[in-house]
Amino acid sequence: MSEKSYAHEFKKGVLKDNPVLCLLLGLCPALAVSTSIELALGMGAAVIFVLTASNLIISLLRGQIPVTVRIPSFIVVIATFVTVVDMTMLAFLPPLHRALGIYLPLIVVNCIVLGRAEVFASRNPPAISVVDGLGMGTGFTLALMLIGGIRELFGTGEIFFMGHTLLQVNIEPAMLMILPPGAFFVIGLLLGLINLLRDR
Amino acid sequence: MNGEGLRHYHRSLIFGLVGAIISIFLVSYYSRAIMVVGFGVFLIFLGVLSSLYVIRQCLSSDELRGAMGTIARFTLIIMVATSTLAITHEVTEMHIAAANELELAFSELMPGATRFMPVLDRDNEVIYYEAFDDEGMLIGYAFVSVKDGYAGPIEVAGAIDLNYRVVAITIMRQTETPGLGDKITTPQFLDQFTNVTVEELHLSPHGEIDAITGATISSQAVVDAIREKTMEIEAMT
Amino acid sequence: MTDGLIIDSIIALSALGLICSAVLVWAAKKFAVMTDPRVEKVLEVLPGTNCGACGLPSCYEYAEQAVGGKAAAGLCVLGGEEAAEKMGNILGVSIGEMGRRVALLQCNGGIRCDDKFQYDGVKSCRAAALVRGSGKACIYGCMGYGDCMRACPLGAISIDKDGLPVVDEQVCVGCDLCVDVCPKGILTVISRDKKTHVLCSSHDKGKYVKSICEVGCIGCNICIKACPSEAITIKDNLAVIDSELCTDCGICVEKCPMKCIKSKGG
Amino acid sequence: MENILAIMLSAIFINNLVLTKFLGLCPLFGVSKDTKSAMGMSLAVIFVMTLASASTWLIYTYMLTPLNIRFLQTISFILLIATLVQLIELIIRKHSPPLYRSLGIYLPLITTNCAIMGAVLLSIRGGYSFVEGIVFGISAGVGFGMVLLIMSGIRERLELSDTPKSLEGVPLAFITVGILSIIFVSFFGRIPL
Repeated sequence: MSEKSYAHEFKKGVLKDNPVLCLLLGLCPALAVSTSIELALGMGAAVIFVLTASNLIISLLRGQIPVTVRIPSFIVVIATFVTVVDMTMLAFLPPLHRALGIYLPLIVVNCIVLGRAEVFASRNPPAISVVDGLGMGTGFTLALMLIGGIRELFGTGEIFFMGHTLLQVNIEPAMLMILPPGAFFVIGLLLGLINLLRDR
Repeated sequence: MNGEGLRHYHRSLIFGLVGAIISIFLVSYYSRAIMVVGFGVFLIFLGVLSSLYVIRQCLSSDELRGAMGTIARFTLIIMVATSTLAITHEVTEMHIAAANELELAFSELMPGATRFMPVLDRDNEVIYYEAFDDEGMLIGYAFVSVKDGYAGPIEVAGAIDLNYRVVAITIMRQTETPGLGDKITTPQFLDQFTNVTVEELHLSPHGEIDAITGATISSQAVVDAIREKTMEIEAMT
Repeated sequence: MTDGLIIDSIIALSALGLICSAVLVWAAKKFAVMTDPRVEKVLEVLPGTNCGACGLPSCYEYAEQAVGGKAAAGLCVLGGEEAAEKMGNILGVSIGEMGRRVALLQCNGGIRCDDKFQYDGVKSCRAAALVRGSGKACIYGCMGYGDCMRACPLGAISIDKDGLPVVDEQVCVGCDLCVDVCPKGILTVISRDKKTHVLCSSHDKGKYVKSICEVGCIGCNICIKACPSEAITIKDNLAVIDSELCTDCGICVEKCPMKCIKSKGG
Repeated sequence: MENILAIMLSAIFINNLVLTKFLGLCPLFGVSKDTKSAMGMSLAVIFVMTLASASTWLIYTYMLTPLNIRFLQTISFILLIATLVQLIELIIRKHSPPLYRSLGIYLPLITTNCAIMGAVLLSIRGGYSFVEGIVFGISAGVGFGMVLLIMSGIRERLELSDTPKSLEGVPLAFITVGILSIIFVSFFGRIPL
């Protein structure tokens, strides 16, 4: 493994192969939870923690993990951190926990987390894996907040963040945006836009 | 056993023992009963050996080493994972308990209600709970309201039916002066509120509730807490 | 501290883990299936998340097809370049520098071939082939609607101003995905070191070919007489070069009146 | 009996796992290129979902609740599902290669499939009994398979139509799924459009 600079790894995670927008992974939570920026941030923070921690542990253990039970042991490590996040959030941030609902435990089956564990963490030294986890996690969170912002702005006419209104747009709020169909449209058009920019 | 198999065997055994000691330490830090824990871990290793005996038939000896190594390491990873989870559970349990304590209080206030669905405001804070019976019919509303009494905040839990009559109330937390203000927790005071409408929710002579002699501030706080919340719910539903 | 709870949870879950791993180890042994060792090696390199981004349902499937030569090596999106490189080394097909095989279009017509009728149906070779072709007079020739361009996962093919697909030899790894897509079957994958090719696949009579296309092979046998190593034969009005005999001397290229035998530079 | 029917209808149509709960999107976009692979995928999902809901229900009621260690729910369920999928894949690969050819290759895809874990969590949180859990598993799988087949049919036709260059492929698939979910949500549910 050539000694990749940490900045390169981080930037790669956020820009080049941004999990949600370029690799099209981890879509399940991305659509379901991105109804508002605050929720998207909550989900993103959880994913960053789980992704970084599991990358660290898996790359520490990469020698010891037996081959026949490779996927189950990765999943056990990831599930541990997800449950830790689940419990701490239930204890200290009950409203966020209530809002995230079943999508919090679903981070375990999120394609990014297991994907990065397999592709990167189980083959690289811990330091790089942590940076990669951070990069991918931030990329995921930023993409989620972008989608969340668009949906919240059009869905409710204003962006409400941590108790005060950031942006007020007096359009007639389109309920559709908050409901599932809106999420699909927003992501579809966003991907189209990215393809357009990339071709230019 | 050939050299390589032996070394492999020893390596996984040592790795297993070291890990077991770590998890025993982790767990015993929290529970004094070292003996119980030791016995538990011993049981698991017995399990490892017995299940390997079952697989013995279709595995040649050095594959057995590999299999035992795999199973030992996998079970060990799980053991360490579960101990961390169990400990986080202990740490976070006190806070979680607070949440379902509320649930219990409500079910005492409204015996008919089996399910309480929170109604959230914009940033997911609970305003009040809708109470449903077992057929899923809405039978009333429950809420928690905090008002400053004489010596500190009084946390009141209340339940009202569909036409906003008080079904019952109870005091969750209060720090009023013992013997005087804390009489608001007595049934004599609390039962006055049963099926009282919003308009009558004042201290006599203006309303139905007789204040506790010498603790008018605490009584007023409880009455205000219930009345304001009921009016708020009435406005919202 | 309800230590009873901790012990219970540890014993319960360890028991579950124990059973799962024991079953898996036993099953891995009992149901072992002989597979090509290279598939296992390729599987090691792939992320194993079976995300389906390469168009194939699972990494195992992709590994099998890659080893069988049916899928190109660089398709794994999640794995990125490192996976592609490593796969290349395992399969002997290198991605970066020149692979051993590359795609070749056996038609040079494009705008040089006259149109017989005006076709404005769906602009895709597959759809046009269902009807009768793209209105070009020559039914064997390339229609230039770019199905091969879209099929190429590495973007090695682009349509030039003459309306013909051009293969970028640096990028192409010879995975022959484009060959399967072309309804006229005029895209073939050949080894890189062969230089001289007949860029026409028309089996029509010479007189007809001459009337509709400036660069079609009219089966005039000049190249056969000119070729010192008798590598060229005429099969059904079309000149065919036998790659074993051909020494890339280039004489046929000058002699061909229609200029439809080309020798690739480099 | 009518409760079973209600569960079945709601799982397939009203709150269909894919369109209203966003579960199982990665395979939906990965595999729905053609109807043959979509068919294989949906059969595999239905099969595994039924087994998963049955086994997780057993673990939940006979191991987690009596010891009241319900906080281990996530880890034990996913461990069980991963082992189950790997086991089934090994068995099918050994005993019937033809079936493995058509169905088995999608099985490993299912471990990281949010739909399975989602369906299991939903049926546990819904408090279903053993039989209701299995019915929910089957109908959720059928719902997923149905959407997958519809999608693959549409996407095959999309290949032939000329679409704006930048929207080619997956972005257009998203928009089609968006339209599909409007149909499902508004036709069966009550969407205040």
